[in-house]
Amino acid sequence: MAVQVKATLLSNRRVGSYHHLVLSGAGFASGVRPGHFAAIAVGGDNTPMVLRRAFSIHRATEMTAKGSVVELVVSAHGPGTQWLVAQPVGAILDVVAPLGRPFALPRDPVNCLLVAGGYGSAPMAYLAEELIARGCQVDMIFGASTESKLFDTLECKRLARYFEITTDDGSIGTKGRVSDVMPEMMKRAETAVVYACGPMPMLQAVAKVSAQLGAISQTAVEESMACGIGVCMTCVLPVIGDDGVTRMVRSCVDGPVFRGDRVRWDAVGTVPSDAYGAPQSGGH
Amino acid sequence: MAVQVKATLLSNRRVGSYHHLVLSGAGFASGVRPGHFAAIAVGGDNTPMVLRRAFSIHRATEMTAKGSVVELVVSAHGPGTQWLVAQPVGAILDVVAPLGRPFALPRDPVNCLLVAGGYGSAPMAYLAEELIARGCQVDMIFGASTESKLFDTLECKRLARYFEITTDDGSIGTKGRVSDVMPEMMKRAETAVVYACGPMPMLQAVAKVSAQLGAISQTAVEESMACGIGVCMTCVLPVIGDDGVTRMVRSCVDGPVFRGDRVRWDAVGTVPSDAYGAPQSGGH
Amino acid sequence: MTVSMSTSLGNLQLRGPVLTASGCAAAGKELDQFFDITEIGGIVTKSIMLEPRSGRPTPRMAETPSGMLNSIGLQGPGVDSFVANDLAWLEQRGATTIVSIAGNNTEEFSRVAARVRDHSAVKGIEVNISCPNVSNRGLVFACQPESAADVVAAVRRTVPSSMPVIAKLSPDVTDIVAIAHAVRDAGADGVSLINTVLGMVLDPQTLRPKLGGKTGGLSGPAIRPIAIRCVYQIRAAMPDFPILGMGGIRSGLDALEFIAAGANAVSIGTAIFGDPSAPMRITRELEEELQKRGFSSVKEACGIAHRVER
Amino acid sequence: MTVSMSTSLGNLQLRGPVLTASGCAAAGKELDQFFDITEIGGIVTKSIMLEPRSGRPTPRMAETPSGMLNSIGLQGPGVDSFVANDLAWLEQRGATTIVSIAGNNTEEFSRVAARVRDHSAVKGIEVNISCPNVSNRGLVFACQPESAADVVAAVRRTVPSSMPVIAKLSPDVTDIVAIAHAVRDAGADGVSLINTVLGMVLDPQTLRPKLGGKTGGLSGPAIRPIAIRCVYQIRAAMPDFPILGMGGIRSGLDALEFIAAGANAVSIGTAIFGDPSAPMRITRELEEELQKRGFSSVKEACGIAHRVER
Ligand SMILES: Cc1cc2nc3c(=O)[nH]c(=O)nc-3n(C[C@H](O)[C@H](O)[C@H](O)COP(=O)(O)OP(=O)(O)OC[C@H]3O[C@@H](n4cnc5c(N)ncnc54)[C@H](O)[C@@H]3O)c2cc1C
Ligand SMILES: Cc1cc2nc3c(=O)[nH]c(=O)nc-3n(C[C@H](O)[C@H](O)[C@H](O)COP(=O)(O)OP(=O)(O)OC[C@H]3O[C@@H](n4cnc5c(N)ncnc54)[C@H](O)[C@@H]3O)c2cc1C
Ligand SMILES: Cc1cc2nc3c(=O)[nH]c(=O)nc-3n(C[C@H](O)[C@H](O)[C@H](O)COP(=O)(O)O)c2cc1C
Ligand SMILES: Cc1cc2nc3c(=O)[nH]c(=O)nc-3n(C[C@H](O)[C@H](O)[C@H](O)COP(=O)(O)O)c2cc1C
Ligand code: FES
Ligand code: FES
Repeated sequence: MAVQVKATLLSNRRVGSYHHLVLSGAGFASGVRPGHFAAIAVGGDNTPMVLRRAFSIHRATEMTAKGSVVELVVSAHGPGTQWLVAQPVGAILDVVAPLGRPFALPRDPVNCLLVAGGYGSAPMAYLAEELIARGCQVDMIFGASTESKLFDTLECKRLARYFEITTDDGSIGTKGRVSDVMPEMMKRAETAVVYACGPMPMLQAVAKVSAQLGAISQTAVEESMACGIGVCMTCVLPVIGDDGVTRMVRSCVDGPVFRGDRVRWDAVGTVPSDAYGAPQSGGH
Repeated sequence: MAVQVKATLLSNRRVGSYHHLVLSGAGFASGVRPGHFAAIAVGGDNTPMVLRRAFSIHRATEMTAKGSVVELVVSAHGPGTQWLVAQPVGAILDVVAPLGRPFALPRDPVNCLLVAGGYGSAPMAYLAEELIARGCQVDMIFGASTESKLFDTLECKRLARYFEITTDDGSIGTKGRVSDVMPEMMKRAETAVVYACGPMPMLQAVAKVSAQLGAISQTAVEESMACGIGVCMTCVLPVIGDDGVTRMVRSCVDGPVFRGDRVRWDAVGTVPSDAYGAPQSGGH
Repeated sequence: MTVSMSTSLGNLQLRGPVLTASGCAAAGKELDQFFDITEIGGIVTKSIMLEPRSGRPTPRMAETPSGMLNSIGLQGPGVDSFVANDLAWLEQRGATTIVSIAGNNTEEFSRVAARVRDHSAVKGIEVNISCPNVSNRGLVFACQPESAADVVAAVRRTVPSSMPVIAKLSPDVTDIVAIAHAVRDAGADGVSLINTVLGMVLDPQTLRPKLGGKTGGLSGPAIRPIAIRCVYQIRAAMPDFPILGMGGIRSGLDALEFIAAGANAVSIGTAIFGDPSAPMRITRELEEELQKRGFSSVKEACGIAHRVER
Repeated sequence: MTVSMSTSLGNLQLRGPVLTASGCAAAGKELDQFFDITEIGGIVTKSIMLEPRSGRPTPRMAETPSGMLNSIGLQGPGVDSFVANDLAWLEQRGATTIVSIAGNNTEEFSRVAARVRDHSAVKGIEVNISCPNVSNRGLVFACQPESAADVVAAVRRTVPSSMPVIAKLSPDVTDIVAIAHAVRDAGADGVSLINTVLGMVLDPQTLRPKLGGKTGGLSGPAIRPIAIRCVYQIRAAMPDFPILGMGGIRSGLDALEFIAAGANAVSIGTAIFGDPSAPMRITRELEEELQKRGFSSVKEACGIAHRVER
């Protein structure tokens, strides 16, 4: 269950192209699992920005009832995130967390590959620790456009058995995309489950390669969200249910993590004509 | 002529209920006279506040071409002024100045009474110095709701021959309004010209008392302004011209200083039916 | 002095004047995490249609200066699932429920109304004839007095006369007063003012419409002056007609502005996205604003902007 | 690569696509302190009427979230004084001038048009049939196709066919495309989109309408999505009809959005109040935005949002 808290910014540190924020507040770390996200009000009291911004939870630590800590990794993209990364230590932020459905963890100790694009690596160390605690082998591939857009590589390298980096510009690691190096890695690592977080085109490629190589994939999608709590229906994408029916489901409450083979990647941004409730003729 | 400059906030100091701001910029102090005002953009880059805020210029000092200084006194009234007084030293502000028509100075060395309400005292020390330089006698009455809303009394006391204070709550000076003590002061001081700056009801009372006692009054009005530079026609009030005709004139360019006997105080907020261009029948 | 916060919309009694706006609170369940939904005036549920409906393609929203555009397109599970799941939950929870209904034609409106009219959870029906997120402007029934009246009359005939029927109007019309008269004459017990304003933004990268549905509905504080104007116009023209006011309410003072302009109650929409506790917070703030001004009740403040001297 | 910034509105050639909006730049003189007004596309002067006019009571403005309301009520010196002072100054200054005209009835529009048609400074006429700040909504001629067409036809008959006549439309209508068709059929050479949206705010102290005129016109970024929608709708319906776009433009990117939606040129209004150099700044920013995207001219970008693939 999500709570809405006034959190205090304990630390705001630049890391490469990102900012690592540490927030302290009451109760918002309780029940957090890797893959959950937080939604933060931006712009202060008198702002034209009416919507919250969503961020994967990097780490969450429950201490006392009053003193839990949530960490985020923020890329200063537009006005909302620019405002956020400019907040001074001590600033009070309005945070709703934890939100969404986290990564599903395997019951058995299997080989897991964690694939991240850009700030998509934010939840990966946390996820890796949980998997390792369950006896899983953890391997990782981190990709980004350039070196400064990689996050948490040192920590993750430590946790992973095999660890690879790709960059679009070749500034570090293999020049190319994560999906380019996935097949080899998955064969070597005998990967059973792939966990992925990053931009939509990357997730689509990851889901495809995973399926080709017979692995299950868990992808954390990133759709525009107005509410983040399930009341507005903006954040939908076509996902195939257990019954084989495609529905436009809310990524904020039914996701952001979906099985990669269930997301109709090619149809994201459309309503497939076979989707539940799709316009029959003439449209809505 | 007004210029638009990026000014640097050199100092921001709380004084009683107000903030005294010192701004440094290029060219915006040139030609400043007492009664001129400055208009400042508020809220920063991403703000819902689309309009500038107007402030009387407290002092202006031209140093080098690049280094002139303008000082303001700001009362944190609503979101725009609250933002402004919260700006740190070093902040860059977008300022347009000098604006408006300043106080008209007497050709001859006459006895002048300067009457201020609240932050209306902002331009008074500067005005007093100019008058004294012309050989005038300067007396002053400052009024406010309470002591903390008086500004610059020490400095002004030094400049004035007779100096009186009134407060609504009697926390300092005479309990009452400036207009209550004006008649006696004017008789004692043999006042020929009254200069006034403050809230509209005060100006109306000052204009009335001045007229009753045969003095000329110069009143700096405060009307809501959208543009401050004369292009929008929001800031009008009914003023009688030299030809005896009442016109809805712009207080930002034809004022803010008007002769008190020319302003149709009772009709402020209306368009008197005898005003130039007033609706003849049925209205606009 | 405590302020009496109860109000009414026609014969619908409300414990408080602050409700949720249709489409911004689903059926209340998610908000119940953040505050007790039985403590506010009521839940106006997302407009429900006869059949399940997938809505429009994504992206479905764009933030705009002091507002947002949405092009959801009335996605929903269809009225049967709504009754079985959402209404059942609302009933068990004991929330005051107003069901918003929509349809592709007059008959569909009637059929949806018929499915919900006997449910004991339902205290009123809001008839959404003004959703701009439809493929054809002709489907915005609230754009013409005749089509608005047709739909309202059909719903009115379908539900018992004791069940309040509120017609939700669009501001995108030349003469909203004429539409309000038409729906009153067709049997509406009140109006909801306003639905979103038709708008569009382009994507700065592609320079094409950003929303999947191209156009969308503008909501949030940006449209508040338009909404206040509509409420004031209808209250001036129809002194006793119940009004549920909405459009950009973010604070208790905003809510008071609607009530003073003539709203009997208000709905909170977009503000919920920025603050999921908004309906509860605004209820408290409104109470304070009323108290500060010496009002003893919401009703006393209702329409005060029209009175000549206070 | 330099971008060709010239554009046209019908047969009116403009050196740049950024003009001032009527009522937000007076007759250009005050702005000339802040930038060289001959360097922008043109000055659209404050709507001028036949007789001197005092306007509405104060307060005449209220700031609103990302916008403002105004209720100026077309205060002005009357057309004779305008010709003698303002037009004379604009001519001497060499600024491209479009005169906005207004009237209480069709005849007044004609008479004002007749007074300015032969002045060599005047390059075009904008017919303001959409000012919301009038005592009677019936005077918003742009609210009905018939009255809109009447006024435009009368002005068209009055001025030489070589003089561009642009009709300024109101967004406060059910079907703006119908109004645009009506004014085109009446002889308009193009449309200005949009005038302000009718709105109201109450004063939080008195709880009465804050503006002297009670209602006012909403402008600024808050209404930009409405304006973009109107421009897009008209461009979609009338592929070759000249459009002067306006409503909340604050940056070069905003201007580009209008141009991509179909505007041939744009006007800057409220943004001038926040930044008196806005028209010049936006011209420069627009040039950069075009350049960044590889456009060689304004014309190339015009209406690009409608093209299927870029
Ligand atoms: C589940 C989830 C997890 C995310 N995790 C992270 C993270 O860990 N670190 C991080 O830096 N960013 C993350 N994002 C993206 C982040 O939410 C956006 O970068 C941010 O909302 C942009 O806001 P802005 O004001 O800077 O940009 P603007 O472009 O001005 O935002 C305008 C509107 O669009 C929405 N928007 C813009 N970009 C995105 C986007 N990429 N995804 C979703 N909504 C968007 C905004 O929320 C806002 O409503 C995540 C998004 C989601 C949905
Ligand atoms: C010529 C002139 C000189 C002024 N000198 C000073 C001064 O020296 N020190 C000082 O503290 N204040 C001064 N003011 C008043 C100051 O401009 C307002 O207090 C300020 O604009 C309020 O902005 P806000 O955002 O805090 O309040 P809000 O009430 O939120 O402002 C909303 C809108 O109303 C306008 N507004 C609100 N109050 C006033 C007001 N009293 N006068 C004019 N417009 C108003 C604002 O400009 C803004 O557009 C002066 C005003 C004028 C016209
Ligand atoms: C995402 C979203 C979905 C909406 N869905 C509906 C709906 O289904 N039915 C309806 O009558 N109004 C719907 N509306 C309109 C709101 O109920 C409300 O009338 C409008 O948003 C103005 O209020 P606000 O500014 O407080 O949001 C929706 C608004 C938004 C933002
Ligand atoms: C203070 C003010 C006065 C205006 N006066 C006129 C006018 O006289 N004639 C006219 O056609 N439009 C007038 N307008 C409307 C603008 O020209 C413009 O259409 C509208 O404000 C939208 O653009 P903006 O958001 O850039 O201001 C006025 C707008 C404002 C804010
Ligand atoms: S963001 Fe509102 S339902 Fe998902
Ligand atoms: S404030 Fe615009 S004319 Fe005076």
